[in-house]
Amino acid sequence: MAEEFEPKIVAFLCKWCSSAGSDLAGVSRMEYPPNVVPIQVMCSGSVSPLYIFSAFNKGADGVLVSGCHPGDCHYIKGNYYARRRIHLVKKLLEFVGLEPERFQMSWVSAAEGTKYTQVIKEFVKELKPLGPQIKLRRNS
Amino acid sequence: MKRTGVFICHCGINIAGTVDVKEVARELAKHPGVVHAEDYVYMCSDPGQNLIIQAIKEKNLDNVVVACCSPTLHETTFRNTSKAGGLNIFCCEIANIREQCSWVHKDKSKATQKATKITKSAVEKVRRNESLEAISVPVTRRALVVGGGIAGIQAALDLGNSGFEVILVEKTPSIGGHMIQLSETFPTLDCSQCILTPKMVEVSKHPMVKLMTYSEVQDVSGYVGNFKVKILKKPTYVDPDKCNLCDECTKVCPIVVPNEFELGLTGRRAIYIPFPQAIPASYTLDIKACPGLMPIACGKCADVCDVKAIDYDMKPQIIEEEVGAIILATGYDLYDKANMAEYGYGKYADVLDGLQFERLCSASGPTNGQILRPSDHKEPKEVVFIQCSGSRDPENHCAYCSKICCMYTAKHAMLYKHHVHDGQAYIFYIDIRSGGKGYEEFVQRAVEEDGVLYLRGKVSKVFEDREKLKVWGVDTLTGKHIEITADMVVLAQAMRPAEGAQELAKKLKMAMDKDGFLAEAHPKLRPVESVTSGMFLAGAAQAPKDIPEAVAQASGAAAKAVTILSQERLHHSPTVAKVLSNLCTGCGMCLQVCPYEAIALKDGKVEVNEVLCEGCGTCSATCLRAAIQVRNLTLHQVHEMINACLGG
Amino acid sequence: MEKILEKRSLQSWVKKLDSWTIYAPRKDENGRWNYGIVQSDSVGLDFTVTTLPPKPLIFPQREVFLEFLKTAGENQETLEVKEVLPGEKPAVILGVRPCDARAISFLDQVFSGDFVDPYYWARRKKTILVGLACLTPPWENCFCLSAEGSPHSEDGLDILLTDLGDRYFVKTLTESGDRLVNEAKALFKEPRPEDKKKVKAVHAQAEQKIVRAIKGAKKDVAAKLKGMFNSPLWDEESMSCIRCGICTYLCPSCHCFDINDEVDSASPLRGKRVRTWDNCQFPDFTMHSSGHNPRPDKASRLRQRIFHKFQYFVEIYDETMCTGCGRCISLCPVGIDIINVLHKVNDHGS
Amino acid sequence: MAKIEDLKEEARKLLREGKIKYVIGYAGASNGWMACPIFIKKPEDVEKLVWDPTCVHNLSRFLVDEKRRKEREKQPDKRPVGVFVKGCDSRAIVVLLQEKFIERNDVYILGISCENGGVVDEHRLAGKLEGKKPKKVEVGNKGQFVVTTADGKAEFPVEELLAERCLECRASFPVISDILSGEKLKRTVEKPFGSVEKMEGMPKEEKWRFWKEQIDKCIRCYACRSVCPMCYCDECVVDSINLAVSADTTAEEKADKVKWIQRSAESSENFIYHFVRAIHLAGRCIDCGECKRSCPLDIPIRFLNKKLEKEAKELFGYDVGFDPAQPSLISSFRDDDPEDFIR
Repeated sequence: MAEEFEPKIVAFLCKWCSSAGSDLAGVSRMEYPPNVVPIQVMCSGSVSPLYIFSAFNKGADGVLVSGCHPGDCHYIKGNYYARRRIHLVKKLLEFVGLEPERFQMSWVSAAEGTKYTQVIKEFVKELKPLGPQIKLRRNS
Repeated sequence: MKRTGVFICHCGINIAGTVDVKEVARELAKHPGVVHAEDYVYMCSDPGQNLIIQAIKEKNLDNVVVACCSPTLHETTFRNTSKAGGLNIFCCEIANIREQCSWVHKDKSKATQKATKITKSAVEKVRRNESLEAISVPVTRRALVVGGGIAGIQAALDLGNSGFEVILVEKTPSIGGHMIQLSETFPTLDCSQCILTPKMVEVSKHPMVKLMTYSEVQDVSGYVGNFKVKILKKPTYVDPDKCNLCDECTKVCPIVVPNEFELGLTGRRAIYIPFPQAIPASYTLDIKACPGLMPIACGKCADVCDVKAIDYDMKPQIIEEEVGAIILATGYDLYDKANMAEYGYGKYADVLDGLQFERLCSASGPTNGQILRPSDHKEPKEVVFIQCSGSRDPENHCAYCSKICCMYTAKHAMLYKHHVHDGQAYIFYIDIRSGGKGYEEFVQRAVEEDGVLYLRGKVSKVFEDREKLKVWGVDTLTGKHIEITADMVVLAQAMRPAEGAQELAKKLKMAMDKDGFLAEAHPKLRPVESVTSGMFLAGAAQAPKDIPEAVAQASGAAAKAVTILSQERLHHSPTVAKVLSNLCTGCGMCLQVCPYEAIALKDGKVEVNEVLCEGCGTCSATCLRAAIQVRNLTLHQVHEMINACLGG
Repeated sequence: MEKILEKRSLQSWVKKLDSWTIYAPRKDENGRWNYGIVQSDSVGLDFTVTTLPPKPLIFPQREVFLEFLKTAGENQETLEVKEVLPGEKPAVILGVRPCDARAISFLDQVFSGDFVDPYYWARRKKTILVGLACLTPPWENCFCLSAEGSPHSEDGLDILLTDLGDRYFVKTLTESGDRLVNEAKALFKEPRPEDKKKVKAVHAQAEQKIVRAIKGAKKDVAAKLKGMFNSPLWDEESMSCIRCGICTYLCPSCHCFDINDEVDSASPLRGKRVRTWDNCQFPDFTMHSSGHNPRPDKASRLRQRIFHKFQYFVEIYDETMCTGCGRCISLCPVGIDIINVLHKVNDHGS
Repeated sequence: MAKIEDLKEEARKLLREGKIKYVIGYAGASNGWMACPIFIKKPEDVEKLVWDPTCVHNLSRFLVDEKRRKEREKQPDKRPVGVFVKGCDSRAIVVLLQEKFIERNDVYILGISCENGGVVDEHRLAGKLEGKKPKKVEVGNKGQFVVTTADGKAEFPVEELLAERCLECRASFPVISDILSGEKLKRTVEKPFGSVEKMEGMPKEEKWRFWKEQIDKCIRCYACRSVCPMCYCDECVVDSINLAVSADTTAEEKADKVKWIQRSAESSENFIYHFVRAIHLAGRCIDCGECKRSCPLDIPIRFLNKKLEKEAKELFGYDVGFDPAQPSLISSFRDDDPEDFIR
């Protein structure tokens, strides 16, 4: 039997909210699929579109950007810039026919371990039927 | 290639129970540049830390990755371990394989793979970290407080009492702010002037406080710990050292203009003392009202002054000061009655605002504490108080709640009843917000003891009708139209940021909220700090506040300022933005997104003020040219981390 | 040998060539021609000129030289290196314009000499070029005659076809050419004397139809250039240059390349060594690792293009590295015209 | 109607008085029927200037070169340069001003309104002429396009020959200029993003097939970014960053340069290049269409930029190139920016 497809996901988590929320999920021993490898950044506002394109280029099946809820940014307004920037990137990727499910953004606060778990579970679930992302992957 | 050592912690079975730590070590040993990889049961224990120190020395490691719990727990521990091994603290990175891996997964093989990727990602990062030392700058151990109201006075006193020099700048001729205009204060009904004047005297006599009234901050440059301030000292044309307060000058002055302190309820002369308890106790010649600063034009005041205190040649002065911290306590003004079309645009003499009513109640006020109608000096028998006048009205006025009006309106109605026993007070309200110690009881007292009639609803119109004021409104509880023929109407006008505060904020490059109040650095966790490092907020400049809140915030701001002033040097994280000036074109986009005003344009390129930068990196994601990047989390580092996370 | 092939037999001939991949010009939705793999029933030669010359079919934009894999054992590392030589099926390129074929003969010289480039030659030896003589200039900026070529040049070709209305006059030029004809011997007839006469006539007419020309012989240009390295001409002529790579990437004879390692994975270290085209018009072409760039502006880069083609190449190979195909003139987004530039070179100092 | 004679007179005067360094305009070309850029230093050469619907180039691109030139020179001539601009080109200047790349007095803007016209699309014209070569394209007295070929003159309604971006242009007149010829006609464009909407409507996989085929063609000649006035970076981020080198850069660091994409013109790498360019032009592209026109392989790059222009407008109410004082699209936000895509 063929092994079930396990999507590879890169998640850019802001240090103050989403990474802390992910830590909380750990402390609370919540369980979620191991498909996501997190990269901690200082702020969702620091996530360059280059990171997202590059992740797909290097074979990510999905990319997640997660930051503080509006109004909660440790750096006051970084997540507002992120929201605008990421929205544009998402629209661009969808315009050329990349599956919209592959690129997602979430607000996860430091108290939302449950939400983080939920976001990952749903993300993985949505990616599985799509199969590997080969459209933008190098050497595919 | 740099030599990296990788240390994988079992954390007992916390990690090792789900992650095959030996396998992670084997995989990492194959990673380019990794010359040492080992696992240990508790890396954070003394023996564990010794392993790291030993390996650094024996294997000549350039940097270290510890795969363990979240960096929030032991990053500092292991960075210090690396330091003990002779490495810079940034030569150590943490791979979080517990909270973000072993604790949340069950499948051992998959968790092991993920832990491997996380650890490799940390290796790629640490290899490209720069060795950095904390940024250190000297501190000018003095403070500036802007605004001489209760908040500013309190902040200045707290700072002075902590042993720091303070410059207290007030734009009007006297300190005291709005509090000195009030008659009594809620909920205790103690006399405002009685409790404030001692503080005014204290601050003016304080050896550490330099008081500068009739002065305005013109320009602030520099950064936390090292501000340079330019203060404009406006000429009063009266030498306070010579003036003996004989008051002869005002008697001869031919000019009468509305008295600001009495909110126009009376007049004053062109040369005046704002109020009897003014500090400094001295006269000011109002240049705008005076017919001309020369004997030919008038010169009567100078003629009559025996002590020759009046000096027409006094010039404005720019005084430069250096300070390490700044507290802004610029206060509030009331929303102009002229904006209230529905309440007669402020044109009816007997429609007053709350501060005017305070003056009517005040024993030192224009009526010596008698409540009389400004139009005919008769005692009003029916008074309507309208709450939320200009507040909570996003369509026409201010969207926010001015917070203190419920309380002071109750107080006004109460004071009115105390003065006019046979009068009737009506209060139109939307909601009664009486959160605060003793506040709800106070409102109840107004209703129960003083028979104040509360009417829930909005007033639609106020108009004059045969020397009376007709007030039309709706009682939303009964749904009935209400018409009251009143002798006086008092509007609880919304609180606005003080006039000129926004211009000042712009000069100081301080953020403001959408209503023009000064913005705090974080609404919950940093309520007294401004976004700009080294600048603090106190009082109603930040949002509508009552006296105890303003005082508490002022003390908080002073304590925050002391955290800076109490140090010889300020230390700041060195992981801040760095400009690659060859690539920078000076487009200024980074400057626009920086929340800390840490970036400035100079000669067509940007520069980062490392003390102000918090290293958030929003600039680096905005820059189209990768010309500004955060040290030790560069685009290149993230690129390599992405690659490692994807198994590349 | 010289033969006649009826036009209607062209597809039958191609059908016989099943041991080769057949490339021929195809038209896209915008009316541009480019080479692509074709099936015999869609082969036709009624094209003008292809946007990209046939160069990439022999000297591709990306060529993998070798693959490497470093694996770490318990105590030692092993590095595996595997050379990757082109292994594609032999190919026939149908419908090569004589200018483009001549350019390939330049590449042949460049990639031989002291170092014979195995990658280039692996493809080159397996590629048969079937040319089509131009009877009218395919576009307005052709100048092959003055670039020492001709609309019916045979350089670099294995077969030259000349369109005689309902038939092609087929002239084989190499053994490979002969072989290709022999694959379908029956389709080829002996030419009649009037066919031969007609070929000569149409060839002569074709030469008359070429309007554009570089005045001056290659030796004169080369000599002139020698003294013009510091001339202000380059600055003036490059004013409108936008530093794109069209003139060089689309040139049939430009052949500069770069070699890079493309790393697919860091652990284990795995990747490829790859040759890609490079372009003297790009600012980073000469960028030193110090950040210094000896050709810092577009003037120096335009100068390089002209010098390489009309001076350096002439010195080494006694040929100008330009066959007059006109691509760089027609496709330049800002109308830089190499003929004009060369005329200004010729007029320089006189 | 726009008359170039007025502008020529102005240019001549400015050159004669030495008020400007040179004029960037359009002239007839030697390589075909389209106009080409010309740089005029002498007043007597002003005669060479032309204005017709083949003046496609966005000449503001050359302000970038002028800036580089000045930076290289030890004692640069700091006089302004004159530049002819259409509506779209003028908006490029607005963005350059907005990003402080140039200063207002670096440039003397000679504006020409396209009014109800615009520039011709080569491919559409070729389609109309069925193999005949155009020699000249002019605007007729009724605003129609008059095309001269070897067979004589033929007339076409403007809409039939205009470039698609001209048909979608909402401001066909210069929004900033020192002298303006022609009228500031307000055009009503029914579907300013019609071409993009058509593509948006395609099913996902069809979109992908379309773009894959297009992007596969790319040979990375970089004409798109080279011709673009907004691509003024000295070094593009997708290239290995050489200019970041300083005196303290070690050999190891040099060897360890970030490589966002490989040099190989492969599909995946080409995509990243075009994505990066598109996202970097978001809120900056003024749709002069030069990237599409210059592409030797006819990749419709313009759609990527137009798509983001559409999103900027519809999601964030952002108009490009009208106000040099407004903050850039990505360095600003509104509290109520849409976030329905966020979990």
